Amino acid sequence: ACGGEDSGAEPEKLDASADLTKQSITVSNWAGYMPEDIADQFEKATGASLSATEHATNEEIMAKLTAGGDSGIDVAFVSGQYAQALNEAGLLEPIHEDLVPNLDNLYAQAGELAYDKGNHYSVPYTWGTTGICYRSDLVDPAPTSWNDILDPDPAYDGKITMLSTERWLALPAQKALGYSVNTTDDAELEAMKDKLVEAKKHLLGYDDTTFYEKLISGEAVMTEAWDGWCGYGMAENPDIKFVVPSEGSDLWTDTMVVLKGSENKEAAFAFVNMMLDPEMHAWVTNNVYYNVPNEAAAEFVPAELKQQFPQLDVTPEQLAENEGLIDLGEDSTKYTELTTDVTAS
Amino acid sequence: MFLGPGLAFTAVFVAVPVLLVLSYTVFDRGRFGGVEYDFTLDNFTRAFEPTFRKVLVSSLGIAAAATAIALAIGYPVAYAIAKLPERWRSLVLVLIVIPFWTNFLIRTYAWIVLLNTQGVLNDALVGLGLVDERIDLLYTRGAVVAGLVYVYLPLMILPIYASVARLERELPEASADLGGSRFATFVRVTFPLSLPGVVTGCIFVFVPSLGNFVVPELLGGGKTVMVGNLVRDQFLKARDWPFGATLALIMVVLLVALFALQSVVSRRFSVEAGR
Amino acid sequence: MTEPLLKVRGLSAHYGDVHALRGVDLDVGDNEFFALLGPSGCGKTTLLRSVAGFELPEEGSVELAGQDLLALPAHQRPVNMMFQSYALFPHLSVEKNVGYGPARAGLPKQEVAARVAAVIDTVGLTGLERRRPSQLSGGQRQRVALARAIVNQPRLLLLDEPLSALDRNVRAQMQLELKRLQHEVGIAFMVVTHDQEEALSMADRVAVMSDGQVQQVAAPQELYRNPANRFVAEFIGRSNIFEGVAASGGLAVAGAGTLPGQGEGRFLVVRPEDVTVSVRSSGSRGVLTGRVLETQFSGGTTTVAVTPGGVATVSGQPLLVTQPGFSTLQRGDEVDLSWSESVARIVA
Amino acid sequence: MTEPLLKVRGLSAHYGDVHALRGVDLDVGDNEFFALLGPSGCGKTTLLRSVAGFELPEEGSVELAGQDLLALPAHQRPVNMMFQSYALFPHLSVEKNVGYGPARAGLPKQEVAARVAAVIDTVGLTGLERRRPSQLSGGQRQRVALARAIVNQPRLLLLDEPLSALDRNVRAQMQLELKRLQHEVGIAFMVVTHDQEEALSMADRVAVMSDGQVQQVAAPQELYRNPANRFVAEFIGRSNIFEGVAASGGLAVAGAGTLPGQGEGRFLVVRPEDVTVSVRSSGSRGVLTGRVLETQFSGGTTTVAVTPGGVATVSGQPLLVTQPGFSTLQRGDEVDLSWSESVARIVA
Amino acid sequence: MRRSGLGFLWVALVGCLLFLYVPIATVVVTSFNSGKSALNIKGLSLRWYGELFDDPDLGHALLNSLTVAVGATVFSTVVGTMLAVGLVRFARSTVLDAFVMAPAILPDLMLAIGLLAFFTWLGLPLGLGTVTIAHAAFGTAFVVAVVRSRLVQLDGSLEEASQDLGAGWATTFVRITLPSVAPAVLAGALLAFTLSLDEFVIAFFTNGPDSPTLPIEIYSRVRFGVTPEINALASLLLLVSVVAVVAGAVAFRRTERER
Ligand SMILES: Nc1ncnc2c1ncn2[C@@H]1O[C@H](COP(=O)(O)OP(=O)(O)OP(=O)(O)O)[C@@H](O)[C@H]1O
Ligand SMILES: Nc1ncnc2c1ncn2[C@@H]1O[C@H](COP(=O)(O)OP(=O)(O)OP(=O)(O)O)[C@@H](O)[C@H]1O
Ligand SMILES: NCCCCNCCCN
Ligand SMILES: [Mg+2]
Ligand SMILES: [Mg+2]
Repeated sequence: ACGGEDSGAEPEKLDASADLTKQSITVSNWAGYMPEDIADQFEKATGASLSATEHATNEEIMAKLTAGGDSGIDVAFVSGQYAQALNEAGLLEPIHEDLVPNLDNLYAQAGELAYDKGNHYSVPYTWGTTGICYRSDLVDPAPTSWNDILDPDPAYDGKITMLSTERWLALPAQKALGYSVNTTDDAELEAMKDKLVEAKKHLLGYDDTTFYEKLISGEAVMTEAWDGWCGYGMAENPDIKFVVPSEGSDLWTDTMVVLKGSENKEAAFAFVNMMLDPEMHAWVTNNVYYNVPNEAAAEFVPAELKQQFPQLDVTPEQLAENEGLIDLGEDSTKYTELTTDVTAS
Repeated sequence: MFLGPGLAFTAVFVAVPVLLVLSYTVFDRGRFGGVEYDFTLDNFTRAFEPTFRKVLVSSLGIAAAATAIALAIGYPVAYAIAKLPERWRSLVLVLIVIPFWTNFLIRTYAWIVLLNTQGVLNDALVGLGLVDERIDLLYTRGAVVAGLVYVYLPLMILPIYASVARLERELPEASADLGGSRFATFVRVTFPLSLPGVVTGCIFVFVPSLGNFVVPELLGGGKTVMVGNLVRDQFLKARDWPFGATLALIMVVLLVALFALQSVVSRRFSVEAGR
Repeated sequence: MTEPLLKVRGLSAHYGDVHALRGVDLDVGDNEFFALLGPSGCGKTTLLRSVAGFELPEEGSVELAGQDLLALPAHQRPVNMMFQSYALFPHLSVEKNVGYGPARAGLPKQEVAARVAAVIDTVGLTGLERRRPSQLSGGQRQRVALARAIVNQPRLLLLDEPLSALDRNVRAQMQLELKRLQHEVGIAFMVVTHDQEEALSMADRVAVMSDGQVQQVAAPQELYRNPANRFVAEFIGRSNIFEGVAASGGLAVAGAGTLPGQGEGRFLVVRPEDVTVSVRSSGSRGVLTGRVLETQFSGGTTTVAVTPGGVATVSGQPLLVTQPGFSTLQRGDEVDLSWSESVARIVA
Repeated sequence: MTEPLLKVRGLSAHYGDVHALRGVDLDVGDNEFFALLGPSGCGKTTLLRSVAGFELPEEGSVELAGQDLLALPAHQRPVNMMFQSYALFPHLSVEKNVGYGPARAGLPKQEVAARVAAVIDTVGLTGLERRRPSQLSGGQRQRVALARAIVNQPRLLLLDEPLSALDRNVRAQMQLELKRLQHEVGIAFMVVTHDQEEALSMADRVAVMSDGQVQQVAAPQELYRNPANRFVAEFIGRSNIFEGVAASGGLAVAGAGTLPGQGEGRFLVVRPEDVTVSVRSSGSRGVLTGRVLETQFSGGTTTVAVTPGGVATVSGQPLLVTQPGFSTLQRGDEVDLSWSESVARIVA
Repeated sequence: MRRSGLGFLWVALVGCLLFLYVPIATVVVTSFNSGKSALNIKGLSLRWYGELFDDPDLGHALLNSLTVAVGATVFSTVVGTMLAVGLVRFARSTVLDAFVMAPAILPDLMLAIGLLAFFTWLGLPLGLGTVTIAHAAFGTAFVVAVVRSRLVQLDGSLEEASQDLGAGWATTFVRITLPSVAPAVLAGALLAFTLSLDEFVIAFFTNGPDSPTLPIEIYSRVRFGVTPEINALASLLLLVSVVAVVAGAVAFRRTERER
């Protein structure tokens, strides 16, 4: 149904002066990842109407976008390596830089991301890393290494969760073993599998979505976590802390992409542009506690916030030290199988 | 005339879709999902690789355990209901059915609330001094089995009840009359004659248990994977439809074998046949 | 009768508010063919089930050959029952159905097999041993039910409406068969039926029940000839009944003078075949006069319905007269009716 | 009979391999009460349903008052049917059930109402107009079924086992009722039954069927007295039948000399009530001798079964003799049997 | 007079009812929690019921579910009733029966992936429309099952009687057949409706992104954590089903008595 061969074709001509009031778009995003009144704001700003839908995971939105039928979606929020895959599948509209002047607000590092150097088909929305989110009052000493959750002190048995999405499920083992986050080497994958199978015995469960609640309730004391979501826990309980283990971690990026199938691309780019508006973009940091790659937005983030959520107190340089995730093409099934092997063990 | 629209509808929206997706089992997956129409039997080879074989076996185990427990609970309960005086019978039946008319997800969710380490059951266990420390009840294989038993138990009770209730009062009496003790009567008359209900109940529990993905996901904490999860993941995550279809086909083949067994048993033991 | 086999005394039973048995007394002799006859709901089944052990009566006693039956649970009582619906085990073959009792009694396999074979032969089912009940005709099923009950050599066999599931023709044949078998196996039979013809033609003695009580126990001819009361007279056979007061040589009935009859009570019973009917000729004079309403031929006999003059039967129905063969009487004929004192009974 | 109302000629019908009707010829007169009698499966229902229009026979003709019925679909035939199960519409009141036909015929509402009221009155259901069938007794339902059929004023009313759903007692009463109503409404009735007593007591004429063919059509007494063949003789009433060859004054039967009788054929039929039985005294000599096997009293008459000496009936069963009242005969008595030439028929 | 000797079976019965109701009761009780956790009770309040009513997403989801259920029920009832009549009166065949009943017997997941593949293959946009078709597919089978079993019991001579009384084929269907099976048609419709309202798996696969049905909404919420708002929703749904079941039972008893 789909192929990557036309990804390099000439971009469609778009009319910068199109009448947006006649256009409407559907945007699919993670729940709570943008202001609730976004539709009103968008209509006020551009005159176009917007309907927002939600997806819970990258896989869910990918399934919808690649199913072959008309997904009905104009703009989707997906993580970087998925944007890369969508592009290879020929589903993405190249970014029309002339319609997104706010691209200039981004940090230089945001143009150097491994999955899409130069942001040809995706625009970074948030970025961050993955680490351990834990209860400092219940864990002593504080975790510093991925091995602290992979092979924990027996006292923490059954009180640890890990992320279940393929690449992040693999991450702790990858880093603990010193491999690339994008490795496709069979021997390395085998070693990771053994380590992860071993680690599974100590887990309470795999959890992508509610790990911070488990920390708050005390069901869990250490969780593999994305930096921003750990913030949800911190906001409720100051004893919750975030640490990036010494072995290092990944650099993930959530991006905005415009679908080739969109019938209102002018409005779609207008939306992308609006999201890069400094004040708008700072909303994400202030409310969702994720870092945004937007230099101009920095001034709208209060200093106290960085104290409460230390993971927000990082520079683009520091973030960029981590290895960026990219799509692995045909080899991505290796991670699917790794995940099945581990979870079904 | 009467049949036309319905048959056409069923053909188009049931037969064709099922055949379509089953035809995918002999094709390759596309790089970005979808199907490449190159004939291959790889999907079947893969389905029996250790990982997937293990999932198949463990799903069968979980579904079988849930079925066995549901039977162990359901049989005495169905039998008791059949023995209740008339006016209590319908009330109890309604009580058994009410949870079943409650949303399936909510019934599953109820067990999260119940089994949590910080939940009611742990509160009770600690409070009663039965355990020193809160124990892990949720996110275990046991929790998955318990959840399946819980959501499908009425489907076990109702058919068994129907077959026990239909059993004429006179047959057990005839057994007693001929010298059969209560135990002999149960083993030799009541139970064999309720077998069609038992088999139907087992199928009603086993089929949806085997294909379930919500209960293992919510109560198994992602640590317990069943065929249903694999099929769902192949379709909605890994985008490998041919392989997902293959797993589903294997599941359906197993179930068809069960149905065949059921029709044999009902034919042998049905009470009507004795009339 | 010497010492009876079954002795029922003062048996009473309730279902909630319903008083199903009200002090039943009854004796059944060894080797006797005994029938319980009565209208629907009179308590026949309840009585039988109480003897079998499926109902627990509140009062009274049931003894079998001197043993207190009520103290035993159903499966230990030395009586067997043949159920109305036969209650054959649908999942077992004929052989297994018949062998069920002996097997439960713990007999060795070989003896079970031998007994089963013998009984199957007695009831004429040889060759059908492996069939399931569903593969048998109604008559064959009945025989399996009988075989299953008698193979246990009970002292008393209880049969609840054993023939009611059969259609009329098969039924007549089965009645004979049942009687033959009872002779052959020499077990006392206690049969429930609500079909009087069946009871009268099969049983040695009949208990007529109504409303939870036994009205009369007697041999069939005795019941017919000497009904104990109006209920029995009406229930057994067809009868013409008049109400009146005692008078010498009969019963004084308003509008008819004294009707001839013997006995004591308010009701006079005369059977249709005991009434003579003849076309009124100027000279003749019968017990009553009347006018022919209808004649009905039913193969072998003709029943003449007569509206009696000046008097009514208790049922308000016409008076019935049965004649062998055909009747030459026509609707509207004026007739004389007569009977002799000795054939009419006066009862309570 | 002048020109018949219903004329059936050469009617044949199959269900797959089953030959249900094999060339049936039949006439039913205006205003006649006609019964179809025969054993189960002989084709009675098929014949009735062919007339009603629910079966389409392959051969033959059915005419009603000269009109070819087979050319019309069921709902246009001027006959009505009363179904065995009554087939009352459970969701409609008595009134609506009865009015269903007139309403379909497009009669004005007022006329429908008037007709319905009249018929409801005829069958004695006044006051029950608003009830649903479920709120009626068996007898009342039957009357509704009848009312619903006759309100359409059909020329011919077909009734399939109209009484078989009733229990024995109600049944006798309903037979009388049905006959009375037929008189009253003056419609020809064609009734199917497999109960000979019912057929004989109700019908003006009876057709005896077997195996898809009509064996004899005659008035009840004629059927009983002059059966056309052995089948009819055996089927109607009880009979003693011997096989032999024609001889003067009777039938020569092996081992018994010539048995008295009239007619032509191989079988001699004598009815139980036509046989005289007496204890053998040295001097007397009957037609046959025998030994009493059993006596069975059944309220009003006694049947004596006698094993005849030196000869057997065609059925191999004992010879039956019916006597009014009781018999003083005992099992084992040696008896003489006799009958007169005029009461015994020789048939094919 | 007769013994009811349930013996130890009482224990089984009561134990089973506890097993069925304790989890549900837990959900109901915690729905009144004033605190933010569904797990430990801080105090009693109706706070979460308030939040529930202020939550437009749940309202939309409920509306979506009702839309689907009504559409699927209307279709299933009409087509299913016709099918049942056809199967019983005109074309008795076990093969056809099995074919028509298949969607009720097939595992949900099988039907779900089949329809997903099929809709995708046709290029139909996934949404409430496709969910409605999917729900009509199994709803029809359930309506057939219910109506058919009634029709089989229905005395076939009713229809013949109607013809005998002068009604043609169509009149007979409208005036006799349909009214006679009306309770079954209603029961079938109710069944199709409730099954559709509750259905998750098939809807999950055949729905598009922007109009979740109530079960889908519940699913995504449950996955995103345990909050008393869900408990409040669950309690209300439970109340609705209890009322529906009780009302249904009462109505059923009343119609039974009329028969
Ligand atoms: N299980 C029961 N519960 C309540 N009442 C009952 C029960 N069984 C029987 N009865 C009532 O007890 C009375 C006697 O019933 P029983 O069955 O002994 O009558 P029967 O003489 O066998 O009648 P039939 O000829 O109709 O079988 C009846 O009034 C009946 O309605
Ligand atoms: N629908 C049918 N399909 C096949 N055979 C049939 C069908 N209906 C009747 N028959 C056969 O046709 C023959 C005549 O049947 P019919 O119903 O007319 O008999 P009947 O005289 O009414 O019998 P009964 O007294 O039992 O009602 C029988 O052998 C019967 O088995
Ligand atoms: N509530 C916001 C959820 C955002 C989740 N993003 C996860 C991205 C993983 N790379
Ligand atoms: Mg009884
Ligand atoms: Mg018939």
